[in-house]
Amino acid sequence: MVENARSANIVANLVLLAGIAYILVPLYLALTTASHSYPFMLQNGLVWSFGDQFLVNVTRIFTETSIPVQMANSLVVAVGSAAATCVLSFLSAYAVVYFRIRWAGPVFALILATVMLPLDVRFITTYQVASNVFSPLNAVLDATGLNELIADVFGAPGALQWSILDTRFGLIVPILAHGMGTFLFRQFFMTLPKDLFKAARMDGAGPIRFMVDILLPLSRTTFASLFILIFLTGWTQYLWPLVATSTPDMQTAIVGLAKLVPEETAVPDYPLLMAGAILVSTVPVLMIAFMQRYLTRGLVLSEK
Amino acid sequence: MNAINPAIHVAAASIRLGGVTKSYGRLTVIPRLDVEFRAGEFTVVLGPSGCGKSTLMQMIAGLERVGGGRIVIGEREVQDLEPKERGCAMVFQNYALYPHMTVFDNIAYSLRIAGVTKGERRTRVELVARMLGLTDYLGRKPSQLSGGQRQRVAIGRAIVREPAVLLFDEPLSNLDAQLRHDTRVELAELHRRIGATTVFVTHDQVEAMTLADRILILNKGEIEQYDTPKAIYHNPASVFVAKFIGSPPMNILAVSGDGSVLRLSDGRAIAKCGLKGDFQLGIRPEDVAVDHTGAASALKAHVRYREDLGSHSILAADLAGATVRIITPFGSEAPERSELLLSFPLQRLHLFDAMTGKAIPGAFGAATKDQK
Amino acid sequence: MNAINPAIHVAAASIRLGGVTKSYGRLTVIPRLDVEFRAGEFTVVLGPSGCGKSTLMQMIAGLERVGGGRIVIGEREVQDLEPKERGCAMVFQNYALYPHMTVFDNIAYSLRIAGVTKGERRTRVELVARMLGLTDYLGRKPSQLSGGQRQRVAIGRAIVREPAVLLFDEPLSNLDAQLRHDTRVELAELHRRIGATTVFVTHDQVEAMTLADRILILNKGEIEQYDTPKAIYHNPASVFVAKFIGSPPMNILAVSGDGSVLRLSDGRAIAKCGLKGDFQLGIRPEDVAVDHTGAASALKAHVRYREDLGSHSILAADLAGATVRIITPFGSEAPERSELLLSFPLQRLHLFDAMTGKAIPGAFGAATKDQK
Amino acid sequence: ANIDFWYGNTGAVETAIKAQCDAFNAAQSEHKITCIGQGSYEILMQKAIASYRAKNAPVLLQVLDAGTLDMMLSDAVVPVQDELPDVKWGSYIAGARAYYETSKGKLFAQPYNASTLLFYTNKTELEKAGIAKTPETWEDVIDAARKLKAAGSTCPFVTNGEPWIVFEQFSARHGLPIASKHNGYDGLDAEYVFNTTLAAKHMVNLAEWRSEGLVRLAADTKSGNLNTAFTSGECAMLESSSGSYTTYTKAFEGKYELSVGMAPMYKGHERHNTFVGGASLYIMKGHGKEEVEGAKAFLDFVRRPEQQMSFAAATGYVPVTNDVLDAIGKSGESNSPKYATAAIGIVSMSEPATPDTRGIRLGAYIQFRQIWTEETQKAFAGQQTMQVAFDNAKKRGDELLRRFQQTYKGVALP
Amino acid sequence: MSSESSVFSNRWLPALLVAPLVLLVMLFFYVPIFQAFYWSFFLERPFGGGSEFVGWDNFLRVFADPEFWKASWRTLIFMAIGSSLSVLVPLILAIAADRKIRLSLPARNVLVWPKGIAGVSIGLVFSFIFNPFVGVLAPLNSLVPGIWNPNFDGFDAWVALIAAHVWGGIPFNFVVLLAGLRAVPHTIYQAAAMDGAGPWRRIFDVQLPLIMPQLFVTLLLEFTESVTSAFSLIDTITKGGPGGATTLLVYKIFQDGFSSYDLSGASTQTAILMVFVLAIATAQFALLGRRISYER
Ligand SMILES: Nc1ncnc2c1ncn2[C@@H]1O[C@H](COP(=O)(O)OP(=O)(O)OP(=O)(O)O)[C@@H](O)[C@H]1O
Ligand SMILES: Nc1ncnc2c1ncn2[C@@H]1O[C@H](COP(=O)(O)OP(=O)(O)OP(=O)(O)O)[C@@H](O)[C@H]1O
Ligand SMILES: O=P(O)(O)OC[C@H](O)CO
Ligand SMILES: [Mg+2]
Ligand SMILES: [Mg+2]
Repeated sequence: MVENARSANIVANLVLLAGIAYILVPLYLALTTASHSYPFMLQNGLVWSFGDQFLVNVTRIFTETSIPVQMANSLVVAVGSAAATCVLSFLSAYAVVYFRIRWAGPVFALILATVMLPLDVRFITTYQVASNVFSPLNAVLDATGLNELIADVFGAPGALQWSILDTRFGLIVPILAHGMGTFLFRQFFMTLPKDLFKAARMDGAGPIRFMVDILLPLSRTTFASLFILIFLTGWTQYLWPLVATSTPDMQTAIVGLAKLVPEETAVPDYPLLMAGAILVSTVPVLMIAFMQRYLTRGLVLSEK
Repeated sequence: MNAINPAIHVAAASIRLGGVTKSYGRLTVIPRLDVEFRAGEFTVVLGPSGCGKSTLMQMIAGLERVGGGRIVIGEREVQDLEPKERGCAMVFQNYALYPHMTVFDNIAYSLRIAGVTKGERRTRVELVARMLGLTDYLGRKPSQLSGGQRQRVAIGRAIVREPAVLLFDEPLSNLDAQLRHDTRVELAELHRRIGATTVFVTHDQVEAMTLADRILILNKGEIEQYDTPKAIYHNPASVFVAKFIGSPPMNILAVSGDGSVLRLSDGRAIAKCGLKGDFQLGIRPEDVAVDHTGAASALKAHVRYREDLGSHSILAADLAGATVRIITPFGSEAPERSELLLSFPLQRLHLFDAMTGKAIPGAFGAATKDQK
Repeated sequence: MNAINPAIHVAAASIRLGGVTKSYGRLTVIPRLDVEFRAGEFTVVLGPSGCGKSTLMQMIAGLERVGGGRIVIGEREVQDLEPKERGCAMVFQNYALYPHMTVFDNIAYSLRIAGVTKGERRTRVELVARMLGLTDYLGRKPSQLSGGQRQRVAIGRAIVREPAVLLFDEPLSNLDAQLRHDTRVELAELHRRIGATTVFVTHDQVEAMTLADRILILNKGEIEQYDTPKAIYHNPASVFVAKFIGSPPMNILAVSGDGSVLRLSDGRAIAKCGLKGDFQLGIRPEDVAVDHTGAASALKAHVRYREDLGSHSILAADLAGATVRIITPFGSEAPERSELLLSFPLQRLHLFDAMTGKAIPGAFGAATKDQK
Repeated sequence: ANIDFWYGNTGAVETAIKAQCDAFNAAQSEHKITCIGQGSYEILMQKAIASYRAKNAPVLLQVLDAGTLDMMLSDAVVPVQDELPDVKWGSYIAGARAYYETSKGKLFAQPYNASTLLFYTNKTELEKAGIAKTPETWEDVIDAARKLKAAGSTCPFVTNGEPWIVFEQFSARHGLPIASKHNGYDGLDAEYVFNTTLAAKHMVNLAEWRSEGLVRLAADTKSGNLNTAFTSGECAMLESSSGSYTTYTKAFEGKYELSVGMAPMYKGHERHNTFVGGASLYIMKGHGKEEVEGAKAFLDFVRRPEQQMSFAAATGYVPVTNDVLDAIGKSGESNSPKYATAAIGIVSMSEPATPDTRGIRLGAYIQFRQIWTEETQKAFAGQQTMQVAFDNAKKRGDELLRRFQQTYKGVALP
Repeated sequence: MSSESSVFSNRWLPALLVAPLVLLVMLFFYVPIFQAFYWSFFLERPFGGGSEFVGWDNFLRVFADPEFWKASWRTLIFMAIGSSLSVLVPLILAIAADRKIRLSLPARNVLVWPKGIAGVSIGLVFSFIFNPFVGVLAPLNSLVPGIWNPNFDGFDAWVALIAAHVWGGIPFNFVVLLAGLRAVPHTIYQAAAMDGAGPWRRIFDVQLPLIMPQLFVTLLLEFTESVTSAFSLIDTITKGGPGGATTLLVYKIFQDGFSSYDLSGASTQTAILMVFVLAIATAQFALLGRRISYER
C-alpha cells in the first residue's frame, strides 16, 4: 500500500491464504467426496484425493432425484423474483425520488422496514397468508360487517379464496416484499446529477419519458447488481420453499438437496449429496465468478 | 476549434422580469427583481456564490416556480408554463449530457420528444453538428469526448430547437484554463451568429468582461449594477462591484473630506475634493502610479512584498494602515521592503459613501471616467 | 490570516537526487533525474499533468521506492529509509487530514507516534497552532473547518516535527481564488521564517512565479529547465517552457532565416538575424508593440477579436496564418476586425530550434535578455 | 372424482406409496388420485393445518401415530368407521386398531404403514462370542454384551435413544403407563407418570451400561448412525423398526447371519403388546360426496390383501389385517424373508393388552418427544442424571398437556 | 431531492408506481406481522374452529418457560459470537486484501463465492467435514477418542455451526468492509506513514476509525440476520441438538409451530423475536449510529 513493508505484506499474504483456504477447503472436500462411491466413502471417510465416480454421482442426481427439475424451479424462482424485484423496486424508488409527494418519506420507511425482519422470522403467519391471499380482505369484510351485507345480498358471505402455496408464484411473491431494491435504486437515483433531470425537462420529457428514456438506461448497472443479489437470494433460500411447497416437482433444488438427507436410517450418501450440492451451486457460483463486479457493487451500494 | 458556420439564426426575444420573488421556505433568495434582458443581447450574470444566480436562471427556464411576479419572454407571459413551452434552452454547468445516448441522440432528443420526423431530425442535428464541428463525433457517447467537445454537445442540444433564449449556468467552470479560453472565444462567435438572447452565469470575471454585452451583478438576490462591462469596470456603482471586479481588486481606502481635500486616516491628503464627511476611496491597482519625480502630491508608502508575474509585478504597499496593491508595468521594479512614492491620479479615483458603499458620481469633477 | 509568528526554525538540509529513475511496470515515469534542491531554498516543481511531479515528491518522502539512483538529504543517503526516518514532512493536495481526529490530534499524531510526552506534545502543538492562527480550532474535527483552515492544519501537522524538508503536493489547488492568494502570501512568509528546504508542486504559474526561489520545470520526467523564476520567464530554455509559462502564453511563429533576416511563412521579414534555417520565433504578448508611427519594419496584421479585461485588453491578430496575441496596455484600443501594424522589438525576441525546440541563445546579439 | 392424498414418507416408502397410487389409478377409471409427498410427517401435518384453514385440504391425509389426538380433536376429519360402516374393521389386529380408535372403540383412521419394534442380532458375531441363544431378556442381552465385549467387540448393543424405541415401546410391552388416564385415553387431564416406572430405571440402566461399554449410542459409533453401526458389523445387537428388516438382510447377505425376535423384556415381567408405529389415513372434512367416494375407494383399495402384501414386501411395514396374514400363509411364501417381520411383528403387537398399552393419546406429543430426547441426551452427555432428565421431561410434558387441555377447553375426547 | 426543480408534481402517477410494491409489502410483510401479534393474544386450535382470547396469557406462559429463555440466551450468544466472528474474520481478510499484494485479486473473487452457496449446501458440506468419524477432525478422535463429536457434545456442535455460519457470512461483510477501506483516500495512509505510523499502527489509528460506518452496518445486519440465517445451518447440521444445545429461538419457533402445531405459542415467540430484533437494531443505532458519521 504505502511503503513496501515486507513483514506486513507477508502477514497479509498469509491471512489471505488462510481465508482462501477456509473458503476453498470445504468446496474442495465436497468435490473430492463427490468423486467417490458411497461404499468407498463408508470405508475411507473424508479423503483429499479425487476418485473416478464424479460423473456417476452426477448421473445419479439426474436419474434418481428430482434435482434437475428442481433446478429448473430454482431458476424460475430466482429469475422471476429477481426480475420482479427489479421492476417493482425501480418503479417505487422512482416514485419516491422524483415526485413531490408528501407521503414519500413514510412510504419509503414502510418499505425499508422490511429489511429488518427477514421472511424466516415471519414465515408461519406468512404461510397463513399464502394459503389464502384474500384472507386479510376476508378478515376486513368480516370485521367491518360488510360480509353480513354481502351475505344478505348474494346469499353467501364473501369468502374469496386463493392459495399460492405449492406454486412457483407462491415461492416468488413473498421474496418481493422486501425493500432492499427500492433502497438501492433510491441511492442510485440520488447520485445522479440533478441537472440531468433538468436537462430532460428542458428537452420536454415528462415523467414517463424521463423514466423510460433516461433513468432506465442509466440504471443498467444497478439493475444488474440487484438482479444478481436477488437471484442469489432466490436460489439459496431454504425455509420458505421448504414450507411453501409440497410436491417435489414444485420444490426448489435447495429443498430437494436437503431432502436427500435420509431421516435417520442410514449414513447419508455423502458422495451423492456433495454431487448434488455442487450441481446446485454451480449456477450461482458461476454467476458470481463472472459477474462479481456487479455483485460487489450491489453489496456495497446497498450500504451507503 | 473554429468550426462554426453560420447556419442557425433565431428570432431573439427579450426577457422581462417584473417583481419576481423567490423564497425557499423561510430563506428569501430573491426579494424582488425587475430586469429586462434585451432581445439578442448577451448578458452575463455575476455574483458571489449563493446570491441567486442559478435560481434566477431556473425561474426563467421554468425549472423553478416563481414565488411571485411575472416573467415575459417576447410577448408571452410564461411564468406558469412548462419548461418546454417557454422557448428557452439551457446549458448546464456539468453539461448534463445523457451518458447513455450518442452525441446524435443527445442533440436529437428534444426533437424526438417534440415529434419531429426522423428525416427532419437528422437534417437539423447535422446542421447543428456542422456548425459546432461535431460532425465526426455524432456516433460517440459523451464519455468518449473531451471536455470541450462535451461542452459543444451541450450547446448543440440547446440550440437545435432554435430557442429564442439561451441560458448558460456556469458552463465553463469545469474546463481547464486553455480550453476555457478557447470555448469562451467560440461562444462569443456563436452568439454573434445565432443571435439568441443569452443569459450567462459565471464566477469568472474574464468571461464576464469578454463575453458580455451587459453584466448583471447580483448581490443577495438584488441588482448591484446592470451595465456594460466597461461601465462596470470603470464606473462601479458600489464598493461591492468595485471589489468584485478586477484582479487584484480595486484598492479601497477609508478617507474623510474636510471640504477641500480627502485625507487618509493618518491625516495625509490624498486628493482634492469638495465633499465633506467619511468616504471610501477606490483606485484600481493599475491606476496607482509610482512616482519617480518626487512630486509634492505623492504619498510615501512602505512596500510589504512584491509578486513578480513575469509580464508585470504586483506590489503590496502599506499606506496609512491599509494595503494598497499596485500593478507595476513590465520592466519597472521596486526593491522589496523599500519606500515608494505613490501618486493617485484624480481622474482615476472613485468615491463611495462610507456607509452604503454606493458610488458618488462626479466627486472629482467629471461625471464619468470612461476611458475614451 | 496574518497570524504567523516566528517560533519554529529548522536546520534546513539540501536534497540531492543522483541518477534517480522510476518506472511503473512498463511505464517509465522518470528516465533519469539528477538535481539538487539547495538547503533552505523554496523550489517550485512545475509541469504538465502526469509528468511525474507527484512521483518525484513521493520518492523524496519515501512513500514510493526509487527505481534506481540515490537520494541524499543533508549528508544521509535516504533512498532505503522509511518515510519517518527521512526528516521530511509533506502537505497533500486534499490535506489528507485524519477525519476522525480533532485538529489537535491531527497535529499531535506524529509526536504521539514518536513517543513525545503528553506535556511536550501540548506545548509544541500549541506553539504551531499559534503560529498558524489555529488556536481556537484545536478542538474541532476537520469537517468543521473551512478549506483554508484545513490547509493550515495540514501545514501544522507537517511542521510540528520541525522537518528539515517540507514537501507540498499541489496544496492550494482546492482553494478558491481569494483564499489561494492569501495562503500563497502566507506560505511565502512561513518559508522565510521556518527556513526548511521546500519543494512545492503546483500547476499554477502565478504560484510558481511568486513563491519560488527556483522553478524546476519537468516534462515527461525530465528537466526542461531549472532556474530562477525570472530566468524562466525571460530566458525560457525551450519552446515547451516558453509556452508553459505566461498567460496568454508566448506567441510562437514559424520563421526561416536566410542568413540576414528571419522571414514569416508568407515571406515577410520579421527580424534581423544572421542564422540560416528554419526556426521558431517567440515573443511574449506584452512584448509585441502596436506601431502607431508606421515604421517600415512594422508588419501589418488583421485583428481577429479583442478581449477587454478592464485593466488591459488582449488582441488576437492573424499574422501569416498564425494567431498572435498582444496585450495592449490599459487605455490603448484597436477597433475589432481592423488592420494593425505590429513591431517586434529585437531584444524581446526568442529564437528556438525548429526541430528540438531548444532555445538558441544569443541569436539576436545579447546572450541573455534579462531585464535589469 | 379427482382426489388428493398427502403423505410424508420419503425414500423406499415413498416409492411404494406412489406405486400404490398408480395401481389404484390403473385399476379403475372412476377416480383419479394424486399422491403428494410432503417430505416429512411434521411438515405434512403443518401443511394440512394451513390448507384446512384455507379450505383447500386434500381429502386423504396420512398422519403419524403421535398425531392421532390432534386429528381426533381437530373436527377436521370424519372417522373412517363412520364413512365406511360396512368394512369389517374387526379384522384389523387389536394392536393396530387400538392406537387409532376412540375410547369407545370407533376407528378414526385406517392403519396404513404400520410398524413395530423388533430385536435384531448379528448371529454370527454372537456365536463367535459363544452365545448360542438369541437373548430374550435384558439380563440375557447384557450377559451377551459382556461376552461380546470380552471377545473384543467395541459395540455389543447399539441404540439411538429415540423415545419410541427405548421408552414408548418399552413401556408398552412391560405394561407400564406413560401417563395417567390410560395414556390419555380417558381424558385430556392426563399427567405423565413415566418418570416413576420401570421405564425410568431402564434408561438409568442404559446409561450405566453405556459407561460400562456394553451399550453404545449410535452417535458413539463409527458411522454415527444406528443402522449402519449394525449393518457394518460394528455393533452386534439392536432394537429397531420392523421396517428396517430388509435393510439388514440385504447388508448381511453373505457376511453375517441375522436373527430377529421380539424386543427384550426385563425378567419377571409379563409381556404385553407393542404399539403400532408408522402412520394411518384420515378422510378430511369439507369435500363433496364424489371426492369422499374416491377417498373411500382408495382406502378400500389399499386394504386389499394383495396391496398390503406388496406394500409390506417393498417396505418392511407390517400388514395389519388378519386376512392378509391368511393370504400370506396361502401364498406359500410365509417363510420368505420379505414377510419375516410381518409374522413376528404381528405376534408382538398381539400380545395381551392392558388399558395402558392401547397407544398414546396425549396432546402435543411430537413436541414432547423432542423434549424427552433433549433431556435424555443431556443425561447421556453427563450434564444431568437420567432420573433428573425424566423428571424434567415429565414436568415440561405436563405443561404441554395443560396447554393442550386449555386449547381444547370444552371439547370432549371422542 | 425535495427541491421543486428536480421533481415532477404529478399526483396519481407516483401512487400508481409504488402501489404494486406497497401492496406486496402489506400482504406479505405487515399482515403476517400483524397476524403474529394477533395470534399471540389468542389461543388458537391448529385446525381452527376455536380461538379464545387469552390476553397476555401466551406471553406469561412463554416468559415462564425456561426453554424459551434458554433458546433466547443461545440466540444472544450466537449473535454475540457468530456475528462478531463473521465481522472480525472478514475484517481481517479485508485489511489484508486492501494491500497491494498478489493474492489480493484472487482473494477478492474467491471470498465472494460462498454468497452463491445455499445455507443447506454449506450445512451439508460442513456436517460432513465435521463428522466425527469420517470428517477432517476424525484423526483427532483416534488420538483422543470422543474428543470431537458434534452429535454429542454441545460445544462441538456450536463450533461446527459457527464455522459454517462465518464461512457463509464472509462474502457480504468482506465486500462491504473492503469497499470501506478502499474509500479511504490513499493520501491519508501516506500522511500517516509520513507521521511515522507503521502498517500495524495504521490499522488501529486510521483504518478502523475510518471504516466505522461500514463496521456498523455489517454488525447491524449481522445481528439482525444471525437471529434467522442460522436456520438452514441448524436444520442441516445439528437439528437443534445435541440435547437442544443449538436450539436457537428461530429453530424453537419452527419446532413449536411446525411439529407441535402450537400456533399461539409460536406466534407469541415470533412476536417477541420481532420486538427483540427491532430493539437490537434500534439500540445499535442509538449507541453506535450517531458517533460514527463524520464526513471526510
Ligand atoms: N432547493 C432549494 N432549497 C432550499 N434552498 C435553496 C434551494 N436551492 C437553492 N437554495 C438556496 O438559495 C440560495 C441561492 O441559490 P443559487 O443556487 O441560486 O445560488 P447561485 O448564485 O447559483 O450560487 P453558486 O454560484 O454557488 O451556484 C442559496 O443560499 C441556496 O442555498
Ligand atoms: N501507482 C502507479 N501505478 C502506475 N502508474 C502510475 C502510478 N502512479 C503514477 N503513475 C503514472 O505515472 C505518471 C506520473 O504520475 P504523477 O502522479 O507523478 O504525475 P503528476 O505530475 O503528479 O501529475 P498531476 O499533475 O496530474 O498530479 C502518470 O502517467 C501516472 O499515470
Ligand atoms: O419409522 P416408522 O415409520 O416405523 O415409525 C416409527 C415411529 O412410530 C414414528 O413415530
Ligand atoms: Mg449556481
Ligand atoms: Mg500529482
